[in-house]
Amino acid sequence: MAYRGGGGRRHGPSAAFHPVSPGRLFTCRTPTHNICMVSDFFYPNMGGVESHIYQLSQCLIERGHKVIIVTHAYGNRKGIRYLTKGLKVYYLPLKVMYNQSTATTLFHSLPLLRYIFVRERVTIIHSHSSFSAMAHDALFHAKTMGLRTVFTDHSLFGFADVSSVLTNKLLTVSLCDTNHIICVSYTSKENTVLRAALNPEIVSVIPNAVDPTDFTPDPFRRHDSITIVIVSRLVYRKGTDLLSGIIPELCQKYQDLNFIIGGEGPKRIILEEVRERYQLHDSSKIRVRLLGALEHKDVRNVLVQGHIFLNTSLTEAFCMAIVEAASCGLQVVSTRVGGIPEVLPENLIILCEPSVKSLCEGLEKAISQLKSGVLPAPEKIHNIVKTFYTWRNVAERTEKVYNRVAGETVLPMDKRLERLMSHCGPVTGCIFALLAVFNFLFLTFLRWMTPDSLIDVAIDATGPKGAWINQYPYSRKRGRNKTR
Amino acid sequence: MVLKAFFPTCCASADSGLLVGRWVPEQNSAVVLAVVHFPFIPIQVKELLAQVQQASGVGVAVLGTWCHRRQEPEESLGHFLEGLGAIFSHEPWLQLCRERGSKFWSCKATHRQVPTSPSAPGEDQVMLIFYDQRKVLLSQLHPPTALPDHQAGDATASTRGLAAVFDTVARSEALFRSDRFDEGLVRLSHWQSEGVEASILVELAKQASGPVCLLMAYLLSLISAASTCRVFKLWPLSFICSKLSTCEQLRHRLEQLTFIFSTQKAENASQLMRKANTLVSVLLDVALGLTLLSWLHGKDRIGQLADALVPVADPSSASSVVVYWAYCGQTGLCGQEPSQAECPWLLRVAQLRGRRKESLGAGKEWVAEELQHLLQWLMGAPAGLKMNRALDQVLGRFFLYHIHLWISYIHLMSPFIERILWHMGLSACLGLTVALSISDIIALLTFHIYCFYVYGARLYCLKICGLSSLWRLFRGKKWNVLRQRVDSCSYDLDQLFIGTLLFTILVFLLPTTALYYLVFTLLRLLVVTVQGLIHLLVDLINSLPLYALGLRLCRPYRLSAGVKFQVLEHEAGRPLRLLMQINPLPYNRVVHTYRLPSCGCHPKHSWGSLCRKLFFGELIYPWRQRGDKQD
Amino acid sequence: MCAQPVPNTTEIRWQKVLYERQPFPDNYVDQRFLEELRKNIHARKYQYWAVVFESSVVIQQLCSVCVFGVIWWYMDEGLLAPHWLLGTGLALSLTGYVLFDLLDGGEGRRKSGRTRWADLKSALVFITFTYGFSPVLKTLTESVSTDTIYAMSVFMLLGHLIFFDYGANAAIVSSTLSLNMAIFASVCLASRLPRTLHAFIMVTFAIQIFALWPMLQKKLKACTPRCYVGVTLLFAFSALGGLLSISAVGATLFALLLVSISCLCPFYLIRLQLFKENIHGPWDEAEIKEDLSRFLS
Amino acid sequence: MEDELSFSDIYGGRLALQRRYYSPSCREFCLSCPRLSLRSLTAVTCSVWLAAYGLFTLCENSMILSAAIFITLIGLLGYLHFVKIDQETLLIIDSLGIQMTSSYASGKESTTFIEMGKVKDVIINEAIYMQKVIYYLCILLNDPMEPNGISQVVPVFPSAKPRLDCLIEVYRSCQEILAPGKATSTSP
Repeated sequence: MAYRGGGGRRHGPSAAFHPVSPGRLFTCRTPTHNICMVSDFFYPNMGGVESHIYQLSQCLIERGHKVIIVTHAYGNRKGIRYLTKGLKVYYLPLKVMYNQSTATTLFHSLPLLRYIFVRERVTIIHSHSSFSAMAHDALFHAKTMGLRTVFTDHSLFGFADVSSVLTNKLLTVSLCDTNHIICVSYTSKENTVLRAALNPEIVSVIPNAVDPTDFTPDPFRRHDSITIVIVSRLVYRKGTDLLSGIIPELCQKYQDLNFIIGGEGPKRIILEEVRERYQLHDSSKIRVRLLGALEHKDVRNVLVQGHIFLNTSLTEAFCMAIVEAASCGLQVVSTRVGGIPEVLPENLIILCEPSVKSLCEGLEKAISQLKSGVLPAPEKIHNIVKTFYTWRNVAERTEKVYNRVAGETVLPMDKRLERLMSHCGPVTGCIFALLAVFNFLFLTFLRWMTPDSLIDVAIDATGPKGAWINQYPYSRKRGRNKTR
Repeated sequence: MVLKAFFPTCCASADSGLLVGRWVPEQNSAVVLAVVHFPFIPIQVKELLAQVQQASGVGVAVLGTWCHRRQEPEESLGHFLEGLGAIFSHEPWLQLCRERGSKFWSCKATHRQVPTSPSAPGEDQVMLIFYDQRKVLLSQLHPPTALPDHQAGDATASTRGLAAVFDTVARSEALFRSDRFDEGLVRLSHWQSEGVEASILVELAKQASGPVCLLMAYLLSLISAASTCRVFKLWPLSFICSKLSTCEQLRHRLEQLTFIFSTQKAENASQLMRKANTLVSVLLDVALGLTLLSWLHGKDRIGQLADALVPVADPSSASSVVVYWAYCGQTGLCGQEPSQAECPWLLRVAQLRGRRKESLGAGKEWVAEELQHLLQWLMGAPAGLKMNRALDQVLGRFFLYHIHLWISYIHLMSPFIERILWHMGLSACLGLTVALSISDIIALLTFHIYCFYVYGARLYCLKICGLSSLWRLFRGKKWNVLRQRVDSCSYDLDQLFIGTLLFTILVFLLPTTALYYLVFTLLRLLVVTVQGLIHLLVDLINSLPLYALGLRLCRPYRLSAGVKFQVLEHEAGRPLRLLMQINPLPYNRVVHTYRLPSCGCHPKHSWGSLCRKLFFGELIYPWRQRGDKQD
Repeated sequence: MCAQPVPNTTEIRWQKVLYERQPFPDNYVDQRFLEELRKNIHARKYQYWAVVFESSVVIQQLCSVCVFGVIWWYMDEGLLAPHWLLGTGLALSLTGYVLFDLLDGGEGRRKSGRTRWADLKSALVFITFTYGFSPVLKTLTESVSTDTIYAMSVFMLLGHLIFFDYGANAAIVSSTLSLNMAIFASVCLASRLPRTLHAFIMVTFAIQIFALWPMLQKKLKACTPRCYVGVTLLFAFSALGGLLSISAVGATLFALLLVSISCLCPFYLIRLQLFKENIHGPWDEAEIKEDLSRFLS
Repeated sequence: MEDELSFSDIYGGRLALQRRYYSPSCREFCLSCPRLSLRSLTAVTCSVWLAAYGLFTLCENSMILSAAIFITLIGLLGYLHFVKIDQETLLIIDSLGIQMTSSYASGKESTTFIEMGKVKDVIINEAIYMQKVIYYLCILLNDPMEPNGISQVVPVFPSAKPRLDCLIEVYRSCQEILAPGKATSTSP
């Protein structure tokens, strides 16, 4: 049902943010690659990783590369779909185990992935998010098949408790022979290097980006009362408990202060209790509004309703929310955790310690600045922030990584086994070396069962010989065949 | 776009003449219905067509000419046919022509006023499609299109595609009425021009059916009136009737008959089909029932059946049980000195009795006795299971007492059972299904098993619930009713102590009850399965659309899933010739479409939920009556 | 743009920000890399004797399990008259009850607001239920083989020792579970005893030693640590003596176990502190210091 | 006019594609896979019978042998009659419809005819099939409710799964017939 491209229609507007003109110009300059993005997290699921993959792929397509995305089936959205600009998405029918991450046996996904890699003539596998089992599987299989691998880590991890120790071990195994790793911030790079015991030379830092055209300030904003906006999932890691402490403090102090809280999550009940206890939603004027889950396209409209953006996360690799808020011209108050200090310059953000007291002080400072009107105008902030992070820049830097990786060589089997055993400790190393051997045998069996010559080479929708032409979706195939 | 000419195969050998048919503009196809032969007077042809048109509501017109050259072609005829186009003006004007010898026909369609289609100068491509008029007329498309109403305009609007062709042919019977023996002024040739197809029997049946229906309907109304009188509305009767499957069957049979003999005509084909199906299934049912009846009332099979059905009811076993039970009673239920001593004794008695019976040679099965043996076995250490002896004894005696009660009940019933069976046998003349609902009798005869099952299930259920909650207490948790989840909770010391004590006791007593429950559940399931099978059989007989299946078997074209085309061999330059055949409906779809509604007892829950219920000891009634399915 | 590294990187200092393009490649590693790495921030220093003192709780629990086992063995052999055990048990628990109030001048009771009537009631509940159920307990497991019972009770007692609340806040600690397991084990063992009375008394004794005794211990440890140590030693030696009267080997093994737990394990704990190395940095998930429940209460 | 090409299916087996052009408005594509080979038949039969004989030697019961024979016969019949499809035919008649016929090895034929009014388009589509990602030809039926919606997708050549090159051949000549047909049929 490829032509149904519902995804394409839904995310079309957010993708068509600049003219398609420069696409082919780059192709002559740099070599083009066939890139396969693998992750468990993709649309229709919503989040930072998803939008990162989507936007990055769009920009890479624009730069003349061939990009496909492999993820697992969401509900009845199985099979193959085409999104905007012929971005091809494989929704593989794999079992989902724990919050949208597939179960991994390290083998069961090999036949399909191998088939896809072969038929799409993929040269570079780019996996995302260390939480996604599918991404690690893909890395493992790709190394077995001798393809080049890139991994992007979107998250931070502690070293304290048992679970993180285990996950770090697995990460070590899966990254020890990966060609290149991309992190979204320097803190995240340090973290990843420590967790996976990597050589920092092969870890690049490429920040996320936001689409500045989606997050523009509202020219006519009312100034009667100050509004603080919070947009995040209401979970512990996002510091919702701190929020539940901040709200009553400030609401008692300033009578003309309102809160708008967008997002859903298990901790929502706490906020509701706070609201009950301090009567912050009397019929006359609702001072604390809980909006519930937000669509990505609504976020801007929520942001521009406020003057100050508050981020209470307890850990963040690269906080996209504050960039979006700043791009909408809000004064950002945030906790000083993870990579947040690197994201915005001091004049745009007020950093506090993750405690109610410090955050309240930061907010009061922001409020006083706002009242005294020393804050720069939203449009000014927007124009500054707009230059910081753009997807095109991200795509260029990622392309550099690809070029570098394409130059490298993939470890042959024996070297790989040696590296595993030398690098991942005696026990784990041996176990995974054995698994790698099994994987290799399985692959040879598959090659014997269906040799590569039997696999139809797919018709590129994107890339140098891309056959995608923007007709109405039904006549896609005919258009394709005319072009051949 | 290609012009399609649907041509009836029966007219292929007709003499030259005019093509009469309907022109379907929206898919530019011409449906030829008949051929008008020479000589004719154009006025009369037009009259005839006008009659047909206002009779059938189909836009019948003269589509063109048909010339069949038997002897060497003469130009005069050709020119004449050319000329006819001027008289009967039609757009486009078809000219079919069949040479002698060659199978390939020539056909061309000419437009009078060329400027309408500047692209094609008068001619355009023609495709000949042959169809069997009779089959197309009789066949019935599935899924049925919008039901044809008799205004030509929106009839054509409602039916689209090939359905339009079928519709046209079906509705223009008026054209086919006239055969060549009635001295009409116009000679046509079509599928029954050789004589109208009809049969004496069918006509007679049609004549006879009216009064019969009236009579039967009157009788049935009487019966139903009687059945609805207030006496049956009283509580116990109505309750019993709702539970007994015989009553269900009778009610259903009554509905069927009333439906068959309802005096108003069936308005559409599906209802007619349904009537026919019901009639056939009732007939078959009654026939089967009568055969069963004749077989039963042959040489005293009733008696044998009765003996086979009645569980053992002879004084010896009963008395022995009574003695045994009395013994148990006077040893008292206090729990020590269990009945190890007398078990062998009773077993021996049983064996003796069994041997005696075999010598008597009545091949009966001793349900009650087998149950007793089972209980004896359970009261020992069955399969080396670790059971709590005291509880074991108590349960065992309890059930033994029940068997005793049961046997006395059978004593009371045994003289009547044969007569009951005899009357049941009589009921077979109402049909096999009614007779087959002996599942009532089975239910009556295995009432004790049901009781055992219920006791066992209740006990077991109690244990399981207690254990689950106590296990939570054991772990220091509790079930939060408001949040529907398990919370941790701090108990007092004495609560903990008592809870754990009870928990231990229940844990060690669980195997005993579980075993009893298991055994009796298995028995119950056996009975339920038998009943279920009988129900299935009845359901099958009731709901199988026999008439439709017969039609599909003998007249495949009557029920058509669509059409299929076959390309006849053709040579370049000549129009393409296709043969349109009826694609018969596959059997599974026939059954699916025409299934009769039956008082089916449908399995209430899936296997998974059934197993779950069994595990948690909830009562199961896998066969639910039609009544509570509706509400 | 992040072009190739330009030669004059020396004067342009690399700074750890993402928002401005720096003339370094993306995989550039500065010498300030990992400078915020901290180690062993929360490492604690232990005093040897303090650890030994804390370990006495474990000793206590081990000893009480051992004592319970010994007593059961005596009763099973018939060497110990149930009445005698009942008498001593009652006497001991009464003294313990009195002590329990005397130790802190009864303000613990005032805090908990638990009346003596409640105590009496729960005591009555214990007695009556145990006595009422004792015939059932007696016949409960007679068809189950003895080895099964032994295995089950050993397993349960181990569980009791594992889940017991030694004062450490770990996830698996659950005093309820440990107490229940102990009671389960005692019921199992009691059902093996020759007479109904034996079973009754065994279960009551289990209550005393597994439920009441630890409460008294806690109070002792809180109020008078010195005499708590004394009590622990006394208890340990009595347990050893009892075990010695049954089997010398068991006694020696048990003594070794006690010594290793009370002396060796603390020693190793302190030694291994030196090798401790846990990493902290800006990536750690910040934990919320102050309690936020005050906003919700 | 008629011609025959040879292709392979996704498993590498051979397929023969016959194209018959009856007239500019009517074409037929007939995709026939090799018939049941004697070797495999004998192999299966021998294995079943050997197993049966092994059982027979274990427990002397001649029922097993006869049962084995019956099983093989019934199995073979069932296979030929319900499973093995020898030939699949796609007949396209302009302005009339598309007809798909699949003929089993036993000679049984099952035909479905789709009127041109229902057909929206014929496209090549990709699907995940078992552990493969394959191309297949399919017919889109437009649903009467809303104009450019699709009520159903009917796959063509479901049993013999040809590879892309074969599909493209068929697809091209289908479009040659359909493209003008669509233009006029959509006009009213």
